[in-house]
Amino acid sequence: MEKLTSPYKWGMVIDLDRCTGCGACVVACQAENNVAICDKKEIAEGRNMHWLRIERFWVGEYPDVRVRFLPVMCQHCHDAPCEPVCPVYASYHNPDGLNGQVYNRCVGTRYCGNNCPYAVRVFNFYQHEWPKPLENQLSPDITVRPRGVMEKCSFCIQRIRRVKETAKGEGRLIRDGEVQPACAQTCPAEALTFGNMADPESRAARLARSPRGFQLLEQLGTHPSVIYLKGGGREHVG
Amino acid sequence: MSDKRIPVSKSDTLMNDEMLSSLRPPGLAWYALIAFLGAVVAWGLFAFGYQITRGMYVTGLDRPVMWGLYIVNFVFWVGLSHSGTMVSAILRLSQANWRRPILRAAEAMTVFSISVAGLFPLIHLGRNWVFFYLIPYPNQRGLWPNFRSPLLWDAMAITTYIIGSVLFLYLGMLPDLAVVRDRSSGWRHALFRLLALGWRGTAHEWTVYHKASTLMAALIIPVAVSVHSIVAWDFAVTVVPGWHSTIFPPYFVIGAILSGVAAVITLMIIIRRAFHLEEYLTPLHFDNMGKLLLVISLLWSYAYFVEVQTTWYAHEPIEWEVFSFMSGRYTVPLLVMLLGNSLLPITALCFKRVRRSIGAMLVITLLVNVGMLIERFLIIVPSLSHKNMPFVWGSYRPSWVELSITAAAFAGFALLYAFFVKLFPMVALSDVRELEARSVSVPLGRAELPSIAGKE
Amino acid sequence: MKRRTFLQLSGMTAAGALLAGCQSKNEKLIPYLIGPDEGVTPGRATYYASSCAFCPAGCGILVRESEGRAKKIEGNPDHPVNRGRLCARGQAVLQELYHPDRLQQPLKRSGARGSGEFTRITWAEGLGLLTAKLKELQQEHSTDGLALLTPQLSGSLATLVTAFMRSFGSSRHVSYELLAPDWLRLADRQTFGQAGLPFYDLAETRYLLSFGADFVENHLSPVQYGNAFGRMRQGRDTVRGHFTYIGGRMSLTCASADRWMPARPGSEGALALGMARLILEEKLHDKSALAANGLRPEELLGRLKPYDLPRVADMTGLAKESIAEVAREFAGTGPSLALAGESVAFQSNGPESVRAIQLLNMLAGSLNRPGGIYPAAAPSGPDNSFTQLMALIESMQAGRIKLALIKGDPVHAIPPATGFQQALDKVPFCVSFATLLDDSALQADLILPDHAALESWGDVEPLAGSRRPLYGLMQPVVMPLHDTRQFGDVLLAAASQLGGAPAAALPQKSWLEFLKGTVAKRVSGKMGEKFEARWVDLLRRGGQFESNRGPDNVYRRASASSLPDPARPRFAGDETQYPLHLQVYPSSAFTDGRGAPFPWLQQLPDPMSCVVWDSWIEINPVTAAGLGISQGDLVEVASPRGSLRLPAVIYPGIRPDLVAIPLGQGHKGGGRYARERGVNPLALLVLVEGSEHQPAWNATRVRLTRVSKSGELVTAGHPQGSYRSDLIGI
Amino acid sequence: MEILGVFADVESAGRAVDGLLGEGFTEAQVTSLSSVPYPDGVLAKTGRHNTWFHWLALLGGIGGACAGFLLAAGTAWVYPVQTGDKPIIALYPTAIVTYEFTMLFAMIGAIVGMLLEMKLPSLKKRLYDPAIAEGCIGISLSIHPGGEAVICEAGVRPEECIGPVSSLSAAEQKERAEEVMRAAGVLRIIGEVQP
Amino acid sequence: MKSSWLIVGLVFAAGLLAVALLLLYSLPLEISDRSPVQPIAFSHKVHAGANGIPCLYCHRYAPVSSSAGIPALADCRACHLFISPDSPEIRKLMAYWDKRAAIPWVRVNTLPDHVYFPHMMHIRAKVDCSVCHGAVATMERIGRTATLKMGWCLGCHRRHKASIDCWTCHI
Repeated sequence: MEKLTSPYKWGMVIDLDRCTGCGACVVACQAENNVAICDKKEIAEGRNMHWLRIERFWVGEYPDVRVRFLPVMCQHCHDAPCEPVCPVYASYHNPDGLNGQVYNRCVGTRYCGNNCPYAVRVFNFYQHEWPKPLENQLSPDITVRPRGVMEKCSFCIQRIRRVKETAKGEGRLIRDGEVQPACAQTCPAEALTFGNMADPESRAARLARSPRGFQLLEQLGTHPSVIYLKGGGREHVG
Repeated sequence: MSDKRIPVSKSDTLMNDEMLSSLRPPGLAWYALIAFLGAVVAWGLFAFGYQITRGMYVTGLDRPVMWGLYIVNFVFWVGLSHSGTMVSAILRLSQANWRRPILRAAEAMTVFSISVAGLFPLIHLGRNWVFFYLIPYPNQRGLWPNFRSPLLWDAMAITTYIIGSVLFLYLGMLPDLAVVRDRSSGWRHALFRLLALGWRGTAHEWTVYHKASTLMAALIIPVAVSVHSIVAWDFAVTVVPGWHSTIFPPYFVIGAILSGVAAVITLMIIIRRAFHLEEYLTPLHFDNMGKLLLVISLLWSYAYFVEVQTTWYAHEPIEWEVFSFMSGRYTVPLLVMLLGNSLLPITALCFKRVRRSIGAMLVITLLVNVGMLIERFLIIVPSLSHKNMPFVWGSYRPSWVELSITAAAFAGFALLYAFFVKLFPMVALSDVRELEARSVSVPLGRAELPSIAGKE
Repeated sequence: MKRRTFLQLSGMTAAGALLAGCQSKNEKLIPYLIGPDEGVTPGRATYYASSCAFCPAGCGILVRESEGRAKKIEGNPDHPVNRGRLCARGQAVLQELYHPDRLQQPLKRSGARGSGEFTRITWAEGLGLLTAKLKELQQEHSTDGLALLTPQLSGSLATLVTAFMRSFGSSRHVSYELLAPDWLRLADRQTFGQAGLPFYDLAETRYLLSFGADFVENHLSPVQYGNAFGRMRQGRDTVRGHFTYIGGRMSLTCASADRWMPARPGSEGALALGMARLILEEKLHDKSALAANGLRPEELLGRLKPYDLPRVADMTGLAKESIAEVAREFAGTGPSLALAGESVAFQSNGPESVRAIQLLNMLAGSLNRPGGIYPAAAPSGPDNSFTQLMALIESMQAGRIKLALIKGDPVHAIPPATGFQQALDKVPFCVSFATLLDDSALQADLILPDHAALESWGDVEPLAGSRRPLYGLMQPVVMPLHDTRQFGDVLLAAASQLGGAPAAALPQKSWLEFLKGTVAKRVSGKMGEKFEARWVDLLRRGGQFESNRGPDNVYRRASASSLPDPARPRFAGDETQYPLHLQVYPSSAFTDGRGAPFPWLQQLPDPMSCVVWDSWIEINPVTAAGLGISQGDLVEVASPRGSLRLPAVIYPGIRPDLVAIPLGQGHKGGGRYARERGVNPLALLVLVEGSEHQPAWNATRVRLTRVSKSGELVTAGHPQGSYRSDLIGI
Repeated sequence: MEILGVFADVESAGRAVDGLLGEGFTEAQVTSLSSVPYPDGVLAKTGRHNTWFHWLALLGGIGGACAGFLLAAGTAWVYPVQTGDKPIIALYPTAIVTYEFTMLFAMIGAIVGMLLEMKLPSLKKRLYDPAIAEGCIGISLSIHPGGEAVICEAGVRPEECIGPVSSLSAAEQKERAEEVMRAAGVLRIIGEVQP
Repeated sequence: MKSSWLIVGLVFAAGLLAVALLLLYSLPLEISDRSPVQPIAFSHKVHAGANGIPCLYCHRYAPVSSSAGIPALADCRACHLFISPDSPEIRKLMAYWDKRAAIPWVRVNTLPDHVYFPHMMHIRAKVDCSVCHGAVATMERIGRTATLKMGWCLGCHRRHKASIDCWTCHI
């Protein structure tokens, strides 16, 4: 039995006090990961393919009304409910603490999609196509998923792989901040911080220790790798 | 109490003739039925082909409702498959003699419904063409399936159950096959000679046969229980609100038996009518089956009550959200389910007259199965559409493809049954004749043949 | 440049096969004709620095390129405006390049105007046609019959256009944009005597008071201010900046506020003055700052007499206590900062209100201090392009314009109330330089398609993004996909074909040469060997970001500046007949509509309404209930100018007497993703001119009626679930 | 050598058995053929109340348990893939798969064992009459002339499985048996098919 | 029943089962041409074998990139302007150059979809090219020698203690 350890435990900290809900991360993710373009009909059917969504909640009534934004991507749970239910190991746990999805292997039972409490797994109901020459925008670093498979946020595994390869070539570990998923990279308000949680000195790990930190659906015991920092919210009404 | 209407006075040949009447050359009605069912199945196959070539978007599934009618069907058909085991094995072990005329019908139903059930997970796959990834066998990918997944347990359990129930059916049929062999000619004779394996009915064969039947009955009951428990675990082991419930395995087993028993009664009524077996399937049988149904319906009601009650009391927000959503959006189906599975059987089956009324039993048992189909739908869909993240709640409505395939499943089941009826002895004639033989006390020189029929 | 050759002949199949398919056929391996440059490795991405020209904010970008194709746009970490960050729109510009409906070669109209029937022509023909028309004007000695309509330009292109128009002899270059910050320049000129734009030091402020300034989505430099907002909130160890938002509609920016004060539309200026009065009364103002600006508190207080708290509360519809509380907090929590935004400016009293808000900054001593407001190193621009536009429209109506050159999409983005669309019909010959067959190109007689941004050379001066002057460079990152030419090249070619004064004024052979010339001037060098090295360096870095010239510019109140007086706003439409105010606001994805052709942006759920691929109208739940409207219903909005049908969104964050429709949809052209989608609310607007002839686009009143149940509204979020954050405990 | 007498009812068959036993044939030589089971001893006594096939079922179960465990635990161990913080060899899933395989193999073992014990399927052509299916009773007698090697069950003395009449010749035994059967009211007697 | 028929039947059934199992074992099928005819009869035997040109001379991106790269047409031409410029195959090459058309080489070593194979990591790990590509120096026409099936890759990764994390190759 091979050892399944790694010096990395990737994690992300999302500061809801910084998040303005602008949606830059959503497009960044879509651009980086060849996420399919879904037309109106498809979204009306509930088959949006976005790997990262910004949830918007209304709280209260006018004029004492407030909005809460919550960017939700795959939480890369350490005790991921999606993983053990996959009959073919298409959903599995990577030694770096990531929740992996292997498209070749996926047969499309969609069990993982059901058992994901965060509903971040999207299923390719359609064979998506990019009208020429739009297919040129597709990144060669990551595959285009065929219909019938599940897909989801991978913390931009292709970026992690590239940096890992570089670091390995130079015989060192990945430096803090050297790799960032597309969403964290683009976030105008710098609400998203990505880093190695196994390194207590990484920026993400330091932020994760904030007293404002909480995890989504903590009570389910999924131990997500994504730590949210509570937003300030409106204290006053005028 | 021996029922006087059991045809004690009939000759064995006459009984054989009557009980094997289904094997007579089919009439026009049978061909018409086959044509109709075949057409429905063909339509379903077309729908499935359409789904394979187009993609899963032709279904009504979406995020978050990623399981829909196919899995509803799967659970429903697995439930039906409990009929044979229940009627045949449990009643065999408890020596309830009234089981004898119906056990073949029930066992065959088990085999066909579990086979139909087994197809649904495959139909449901997003990439059906790589279904072989699910099979544990040595391959050049160097990767095996994940036995930690309940779906693999399902695959194992259903394989076991299909093989087990086929063996059980075959075992029960072995002496009858010999009888049919002796009465048939042509290709049927060749077929039955092959299947009967040279059975002669020697005293030694009978002794071993009886012991084997008892052993198989004892073995298949835990398998049946495990099958539906595992199906329940598909849901119970998840973190989906409304699914993650410890009552699910027993609740599912009870539900399965409920639908299975009801289906057997429905089938009894149909077979009785179609092959004029009024003398073998008497109101006594319906009375007994009715009592069984009553008990199981009570158990089901208990389990359902427990499930809702505990959720209501604990009032875990998201769990309760699912139940309130269910009762809000699905009021009519919910009421039909409660009526069909609980209220109607419990009230009506208390009365002997109802239990012995074939028409009333037909209505009740059909309603039970409609209720069970709804129950499976209400377990699967509302929970998924109201999962933990309220922002992405969704809804589900089956598409024509899913409905077509469901219809084809029913038609396919009926088609298999129609062929089975024409090919194999539909009534377990050895068992019935054994009872017949035993109901007469025969004084012999060396021993007294005991009349065990009187024990009932 | 050798890289270009390689780009042309590229195309090796990617390492991991892209699309799943049958494996029965062997793929082809297409080698390069000529190997790529040193430093470019097939299979590894290359990054090119450039600038984003989608909006005037001018963020620096890095374009990732693999196998000769642009793959992704990211922020340039070295660029001081966006610091490596980028908004959704900037990233979607990639889809302009690869848009399936891009114009691929010059087109000449063959059907009726607007029919979309064109025939393909060559560039020689197209240019010939353009110069023939220009020559006609010259021969008729009516060179003023040439009109050029562009968005607000900066950098070398502005120089080129000006030079071209001047040398040709036309004064009719109008660069009108609905959302251009003319009003802010005007206010700056009136208050401080300099028509610049402000730079807000949002990151360092402790109390932010935004009067309808939606800096997160659209105001001036959204990425910069979004970033600064993040730092204001959590970038400092001990201080968390407070944010109060004033405005009738809860915008995306407002959603992040700590306090929302839904003031009545048009009353924001009065509110600012009311606060000013309270601050002065309670002597909370910064005395030295006031003195430095030549203001005496007593005198000021006297002039502000009419804005007593009860009256202001009555005007704004807000509670007296909260107004007072915010005023005290604003004055007491330094540094504090008050911003004025479009929704305030687009009222009939807009310019006055904006100045009233500037007064608050003066009182709090926020001028020229960290966490306050500085003059920005912004490109110069008109402070009332609207009057120029109206003058042009008048000339067009009068038939004085013979030839109109159109860059941008004014047909879609100029409110029909100006009469622009009808006036354009009177122009005998229109030339469009669109990349897509947009609404304006549909009206054109000749289309000379421009390069996509990622194929273009250019320079960009960020709008109000920095205190120090800086500029970004745009460079082509891929070879042009189609037979298109850059606008600058077309102008230069036309000038050279015309000969005479234009050719003399614009001797450059190409737009690149022109650009290099202006850049060379800016880096105070000459063209030559040394400059080439500098030029390559600038291209590599994406522009010139450091300046040895310090920000010496400061704000000081001009002595001639009068005190603002935001009188009662005027509205178009009778209150009884049209009971609701209409706010038309730039969509966070499409701004004024230029983002609509890009499917990524169409698919991006609107942050506030969660609507995708559509337009909608936001209605307060109480108002909606009163009118029997529920979420997704089709409603008819009628203004004195016209009516539109669109789906309703029940929006808790809006005043009951206000409805709002986002801009951006309702295109007649613009490619498959934008065409015939949603509505353009500009059609509803009545032209109300405010003070200083600024247009008041938010001064229209409307009436709502429910039409049917099926508005075909698609939202990313579940309508009920969007109210159930209690279930996940956030 | 074997002969088969076909009787119309149980009574006559019983009489025939009594007669045959009285003639000196042993219980082991006589067996009944019927399409309806009669309790052991009513017609012929098999004398074998202990069947062994269920041991095969047990063996199958044990084998199945091993197979199931190997499949579930072994394959996971050979290619360890971490899923959801569950151990590579997880107790409950392994138990479930082991259980299913146990039951499957036990059931197969039971059926195979049963057939083996019944010596079915038999490829040899054996004495039989289709009338048995219609309720007739067949009484089969195996005739062992003196000196023929007889294989008896283990622990059974040859005298117990071959009656005293074995000293007579085969033809004589057959004649006596046919006589007894005819006396009991046999319908017809079928002799062994000569090869 | 004739027992010979039974035996024939059993053998047939067993054969069928064996074929089915074999098919199941090798699924999904990969039926592309293992040694396709190339547009120009380029001989690795001559280049790599007889002339001993190292692999990385032409496939120069292998140590630095995921794709090894095939030489640009200009590179081929540069040598063959002087070396046997008159042979018929070289004429074909020059004809491509004159047309400025790329040579449509046919891919031989194809990986299944969704497989990421970084050449540089393997070169870095000192895996010899021939491990996957076979004895190219002896091949007149290039042909696939390794199965390139997952089990085969895994075996090598296991032997060399390389990562067997799924995401190493499937991203």
